[in-house]
Amino acid sequence: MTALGALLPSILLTAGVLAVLFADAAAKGRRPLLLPWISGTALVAVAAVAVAWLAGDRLGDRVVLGALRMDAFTAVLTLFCAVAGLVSILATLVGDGNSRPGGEFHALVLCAVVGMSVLAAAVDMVTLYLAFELVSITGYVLVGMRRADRLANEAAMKYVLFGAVSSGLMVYGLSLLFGLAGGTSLEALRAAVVSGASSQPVFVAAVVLVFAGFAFKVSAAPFHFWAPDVYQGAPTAVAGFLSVASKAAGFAGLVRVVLALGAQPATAKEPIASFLPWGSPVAAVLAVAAVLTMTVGNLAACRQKDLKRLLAYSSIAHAGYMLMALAVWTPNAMSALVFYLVTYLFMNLAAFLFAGIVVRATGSSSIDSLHGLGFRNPWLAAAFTLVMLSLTGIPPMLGFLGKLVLFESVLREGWVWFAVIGLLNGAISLYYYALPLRRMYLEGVAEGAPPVRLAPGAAVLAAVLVLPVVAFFLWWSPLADWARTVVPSLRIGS
Amino acid sequence: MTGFLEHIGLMHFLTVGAVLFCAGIVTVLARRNAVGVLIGLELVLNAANLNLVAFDRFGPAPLRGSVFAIFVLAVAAAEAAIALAIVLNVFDSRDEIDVDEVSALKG
Amino acid sequence: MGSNLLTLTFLIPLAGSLLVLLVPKESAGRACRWVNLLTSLATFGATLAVWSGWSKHTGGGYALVEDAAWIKAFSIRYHLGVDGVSVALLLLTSFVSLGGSLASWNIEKSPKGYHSMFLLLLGGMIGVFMALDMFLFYLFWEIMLLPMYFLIGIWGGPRRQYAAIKFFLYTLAGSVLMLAAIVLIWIKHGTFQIPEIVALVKAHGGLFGEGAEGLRIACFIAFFVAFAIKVPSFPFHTWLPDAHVEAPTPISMILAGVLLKMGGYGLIRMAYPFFPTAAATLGTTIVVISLISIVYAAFVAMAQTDFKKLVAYSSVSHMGFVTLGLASLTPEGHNGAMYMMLAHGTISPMLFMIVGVIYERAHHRDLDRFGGLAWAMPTYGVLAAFGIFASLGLPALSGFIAEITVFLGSFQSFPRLTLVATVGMVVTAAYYLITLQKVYLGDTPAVYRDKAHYPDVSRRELLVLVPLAIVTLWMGILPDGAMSIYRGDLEGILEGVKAIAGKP
Amino acid sequence: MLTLALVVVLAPFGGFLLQSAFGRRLPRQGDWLTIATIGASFAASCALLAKVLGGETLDPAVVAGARFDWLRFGDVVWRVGVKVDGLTAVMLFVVTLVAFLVHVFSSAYMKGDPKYWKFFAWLQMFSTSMLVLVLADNLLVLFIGWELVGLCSYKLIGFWSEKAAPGNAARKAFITTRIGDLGMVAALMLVYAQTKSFAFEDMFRAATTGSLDSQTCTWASLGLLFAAMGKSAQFPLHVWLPDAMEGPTPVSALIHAATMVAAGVYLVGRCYPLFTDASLLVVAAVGGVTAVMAGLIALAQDDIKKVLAYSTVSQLGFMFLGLGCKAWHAALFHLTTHAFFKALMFLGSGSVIHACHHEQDMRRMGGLWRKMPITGTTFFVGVLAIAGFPFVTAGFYSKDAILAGAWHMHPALAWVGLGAAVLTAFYMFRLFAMTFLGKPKDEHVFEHAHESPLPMTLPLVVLGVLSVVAGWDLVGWHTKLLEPTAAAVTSAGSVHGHEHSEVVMTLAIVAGLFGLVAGFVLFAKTSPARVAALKRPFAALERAFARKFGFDELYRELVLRPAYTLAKILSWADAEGVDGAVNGIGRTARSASRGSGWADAKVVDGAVRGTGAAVLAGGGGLSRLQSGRFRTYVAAGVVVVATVLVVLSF
Repeated sequence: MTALGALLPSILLTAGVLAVLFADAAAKGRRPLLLPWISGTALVAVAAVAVAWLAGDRLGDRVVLGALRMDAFTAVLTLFCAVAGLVSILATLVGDGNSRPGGEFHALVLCAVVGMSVLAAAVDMVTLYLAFELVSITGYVLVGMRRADRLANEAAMKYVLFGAVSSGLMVYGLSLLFGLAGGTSLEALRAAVVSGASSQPVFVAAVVLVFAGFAFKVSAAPFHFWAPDVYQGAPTAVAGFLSVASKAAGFAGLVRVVLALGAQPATAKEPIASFLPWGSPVAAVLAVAAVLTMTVGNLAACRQKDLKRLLAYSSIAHAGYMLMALAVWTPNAMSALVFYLVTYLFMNLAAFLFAGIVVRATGSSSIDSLHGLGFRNPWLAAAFTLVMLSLTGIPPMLGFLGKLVLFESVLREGWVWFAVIGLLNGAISLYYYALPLRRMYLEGVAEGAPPVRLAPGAAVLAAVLVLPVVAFFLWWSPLADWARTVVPSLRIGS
Repeated sequence: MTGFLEHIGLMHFLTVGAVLFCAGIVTVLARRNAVGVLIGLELVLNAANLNLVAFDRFGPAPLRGSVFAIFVLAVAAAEAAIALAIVLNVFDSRDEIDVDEVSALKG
Repeated sequence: MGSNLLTLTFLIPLAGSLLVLLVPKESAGRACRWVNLLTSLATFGATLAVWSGWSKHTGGGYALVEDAAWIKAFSIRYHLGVDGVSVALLLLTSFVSLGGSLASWNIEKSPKGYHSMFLLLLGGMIGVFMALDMFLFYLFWEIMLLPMYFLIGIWGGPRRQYAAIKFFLYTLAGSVLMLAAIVLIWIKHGTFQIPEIVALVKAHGGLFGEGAEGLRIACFIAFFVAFAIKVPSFPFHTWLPDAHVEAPTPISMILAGVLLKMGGYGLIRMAYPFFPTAAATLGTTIVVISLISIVYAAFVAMAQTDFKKLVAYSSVSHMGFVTLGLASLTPEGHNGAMYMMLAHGTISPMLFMIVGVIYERAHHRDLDRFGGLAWAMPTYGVLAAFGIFASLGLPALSGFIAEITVFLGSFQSFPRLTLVATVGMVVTAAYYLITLQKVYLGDTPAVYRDKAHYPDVSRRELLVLVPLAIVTLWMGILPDGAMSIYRGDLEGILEGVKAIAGKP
Repeated sequence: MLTLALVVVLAPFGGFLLQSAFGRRLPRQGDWLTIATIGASFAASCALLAKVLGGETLDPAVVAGARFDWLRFGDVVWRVGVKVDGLTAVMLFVVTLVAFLVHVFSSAYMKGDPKYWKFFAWLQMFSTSMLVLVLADNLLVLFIGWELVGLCSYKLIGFWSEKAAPGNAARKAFITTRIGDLGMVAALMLVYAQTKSFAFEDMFRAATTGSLDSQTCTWASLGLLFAAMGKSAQFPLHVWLPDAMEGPTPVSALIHAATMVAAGVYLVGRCYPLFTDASLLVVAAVGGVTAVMAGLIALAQDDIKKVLAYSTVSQLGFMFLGLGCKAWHAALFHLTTHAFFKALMFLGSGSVIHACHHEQDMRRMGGLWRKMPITGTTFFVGVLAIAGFPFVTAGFYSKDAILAGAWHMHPALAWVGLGAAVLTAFYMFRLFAMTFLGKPKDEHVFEHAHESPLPMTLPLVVLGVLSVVAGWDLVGWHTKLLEPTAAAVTSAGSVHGHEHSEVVMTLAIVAGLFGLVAGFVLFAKTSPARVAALKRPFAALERAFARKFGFDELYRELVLRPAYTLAKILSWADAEGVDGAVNGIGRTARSASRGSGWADAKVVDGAVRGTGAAVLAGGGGLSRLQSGRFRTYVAAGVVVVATVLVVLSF
């Protein structure tokens, strides 16, 4: 795997960005239809490259240019982010907000995907920080895209200020880690940790500060406050993109860092039913953060009256479940995390797509606007119900499989109480996932309510996203086996 | 007291860095004006830069810290630009950028 | 064994559920009803075939077994099989659902949705009783929740949303605990198959190896809570009155007739055989819980003014016998508990249908506003009296046999506590007779006299009520007929549990 | 033998099925059909009686087909069968005879009632369940018959349940007997736990050979006694019998004179080996107390049927006294004789009520003997029999046997018996005098009265003859029927058959005559004014007797009211409590977060009341943090980071 090969996705995307900007400039003010096609092809090409990497074993798990580790994990996440970008662009065409955005929108999305794929591969602090910032900055602009919309502006401002402060904390933490490790590469950091650097008090401070940055990115408590406001303010498709792609990239970076920091795996001391898995300070922080995030996400979501805020809190809750896998931090848990991310991709994007369609059709994103949808557009309502139930984790939908794999990995480590808390949180989440169901079906339909039309394009996109949510159940074992192949490539537990 | 100032070591830089960091965080929290927050943010980032350069000077690695610091500077500049642009937008639509007033989205 | 009769049995309702959706819009009302009825009939026929197939099966273990690998990564198998206990409950399910589909004859509000959900529910229920792979069991268990939520939520009474979500949340919270226990068993022993796990328990005297008694008790509690919510036992019963009061009549019939039995079936099939030692240690607590369910629910029923809520609380009281019987670990106790499930499974749908008949005419269920219905609607009066006395536990009807056998069984293990339960018999007699007098005897207010609004039971309603009455009578006079279906296997399971639980 | 027994039971059952199915459409609404079936049953029981007199008995263990396996549990098999011995034969004869006569009587008495056919259907079902109870060879089938008898009495007492009073009376009867039945269930459980079988011979063999320890036997027998007290309306559980008079008079005659109430005595008689000395003492005590108490209450009643009802309770007390004093044979003998003359008097009172246009208050009757000679004379025979008029009436022999037994056991018990005998004679004659003798008190009632038609008077005559003849041991039926069962049933030969102790006999004669004469003097001869004057000092006492010692009020305060309030509290607790507990936490947490002004009623309503409310409260607290202001967000983040730092550094 040559350096050029490793950078192929970034090169393709950058080419895409330039092409989009030129096309937009050439079109002199008229929004050409060409733009989505260009960005689409770039993303599809990247996806193809990622699949090629996965298919062939040309990755070789080697570190390229001293900064990027080309392994199955990177390939999976690059593919993941490319698909997320593609779906978000298509969702914008059918969703609310400016349905035919200018060239900058496409450019920004492509840049964000570049940042995400690099972040997934980064094994050097500098690259990690740069990719992290690239994803954040493109995110700030995407949220604030519609200059006329007061709420979008407010959301963008909060997002940029909160993001900036968190990344400030992170970079300060990284600087301390740089001091400890004596080098910017995570490999050096790992060596320092193994040789006892973790006993120094400053190491703990550094770890916590770095986690602050990543907590912001994956919207884990206590740095989740920005998410509900930003998701509500931003156009729904962008919110979807943030909730899926940037969160996945955040987790990827977190996995790389945890790999280096928590040298010895956090296996619980006595085998069964240990409550506080104080394997190592890293695991402790992650475990507490996971429970906090889950509970905050679920509790706050129950009282929401706005659909987008509800989905925001739901994505926070899901971040909590994923953090659980990180806290357990065994090879099995890592593959469970990847598997959960994939299921999460389809469910969340579908949910935000439907939210966008509803907001576009009814003009408001409050849950009440779903009133009687079950009777006004049965297919849309049925699809939305399936996605909602999948997010709760009801079999036979895909969400249940994600949860099952996740909790199996947690239980395997004997953290029974930890898993029970997670499962009960999942059960409570039914309450707010059922709120839209209630509006759509249980309240009957007011006479004369106009049927909700679904644009053909939106219908196709919805089908593409919902189909796997239900159908994957049948070919489930290939997916589960494949998730397990990713683990060895992470060289965990060496 | 003189012993302390005899030879400026790594610890001195780190303490200055820490002080700078705390000042930055306090400014972020205290300032009601968005631009004030950004200033606080710059302090935090520069504290990190100070640490990096200090470690580079006293640490074994050849100049990696300084390279990192330069990148941080560049990113800080980009971030500040974007932040100011967004704040400008908010100013256009609300005529004030008081961080506490801008709270329509809540609950 | 090659025969895929079992798959067919649970596919028929699912197919019916899809078929109903394809019915053309304009003739939706009438056509769906017939599709529903025909599918329920076909399912009933299929369960009869399963019964005969099972009876021809010689040798121990499960009959008509279908076993195919499904998800290799988690060693989950598509494993179906039936034994005496499942056959009895399958027959009950399809029989009560047949009555239910007849009772849902005049549902006007979006009938297509109703009948398709109805058949999906039927498919889920049938699947639960024949799944031998715990994952598949859990899958059917959850599949059954969704249609129930919509059936109560959309076609229910005024507070239907609250009742529907409460039902869904209670059951889901319980089943999530069960999932944790199932996965733990899978992690420790690598299998989801019920027969294999029971064999493991028999071989090692308990799952999870030596020092893990704490975990065994925890898992037993997880299973017990999940099933106790379904039974429902005392602390977890508050969802039942709401669900019953708000659910439409046919759904109340199925909820009371079949859904409550899944809790009992789960206890018999999984909770007790998997953790016999834990079941023995927690025996007294379970008996106390059952006693509270029986006596407490009877007293609460006495104070109800809504007819349906009264019958709902009486269901809680009667199902208390099931947990009491199972906890006693005696042949009489176990047989009695299973018999109470079958008896209650036929009597309570009849009672709910009776409430439904008068609700359809009077559009209210307030006991104090009724009076002298027996004189206004004679046949209805007779059937109602029959149902009330059957539920009262009058001899020559199935309720009595079940109660007596459970009492005899549980007296051998918990003498003093069982005496407390007998008080329940008197309180049950009291509130049922008070209701009989308030609603059916005494002078008939003028409003109920005019034949136009209050006709006697129609032929369709009779077609639902009379078969249930006949079964109750047959099970009362010749109980051995019904008991012989499940006795062999049930006592086999009990021997297994007692051998390890160390009970005398 | 077996076929005869089956005919006895299945004839009325067939009658019930046919009558309830086609009764309405049959000519004369099917009363002839039911009379025929009960007649057939009576004939069969006579044939059985003859066979048993000839020494044959039907032992289910021996006779094929007399028993079949009903239910199996593991290795335990529940066998159900038919058993006929001396006791059964006697009971069959009594029950079928009285039932037959009541059917004939009701064909006239109930004429014109809109639900005429339904009455006969339930009479048939009642007879069937009574016969099942008597023919059962094990305690479980006896219990099944027992409860079915309870059901039929509920239906018959509540026959006119359009009116509220009969409905309440029927419910009261069913529930009180049901409370009694708890004792039976307890006994069943106790015995089954050890012997794993209900058949009488297994139980008795276990009791005698000691595998059933005496402690269990005592408790089991007390349970059976409690059930018998419920059914035979003995002392604490007697409240339902007087109210049961709301039912039609033939029902009172059949149920509350001859059959149902006697079932209690039959139960104790049949399960006698289970009774240890301790429990026998209790039986005697209950019997004695009831006899006296009921007698006193009967004294103060003015409704003809209520007097008879209390007299039945008193006579049953007598029988229990006999059983308690090991005078098993005497008690059962009294049971049969009592059935005859009590049925006679009930039907007599029925014919009086029918004649006086449904007037039941004795104070408005009087001098009816002249207008209704046959009823009058037969009633007089009944009064003499119950008072134990020496040598002529059957009542004398049976009561004397009980008193002898009591004397043998303990003189005090005999004196109680004698006191009750005096009371019985006194109030019975009072009843007779007020209705049939003296001047008519109400002209309208008097001239309306007329002799009842033949179907009503014929049963009276038959019963009259029987209540005389039954005492004479005509065909030696004591020796042939009761003795063998007595020997088989009672353990150590504690029962001394028929020997008379002269002292007791004379005392009994004196008591009987004294009661009759006092009654005659007071009520026939002296003017009502003097009687009122005489009674004044006892006014307070009389009022107490009239209100049945206040037992109804006692139960209402002690049992019914607390039960209803408990029900109300629990129901509130259930709706609020179990949900409310969690809901309460929710409410307190929410009030804590009152500051955010968040809790609007709509959201609370929409929420799931139980767990949901708590969850929402938690959410409420969190939402205050989500204030939309940037600085709160950062402050929260920094605070948490700081605390984690502090915690981890230690």
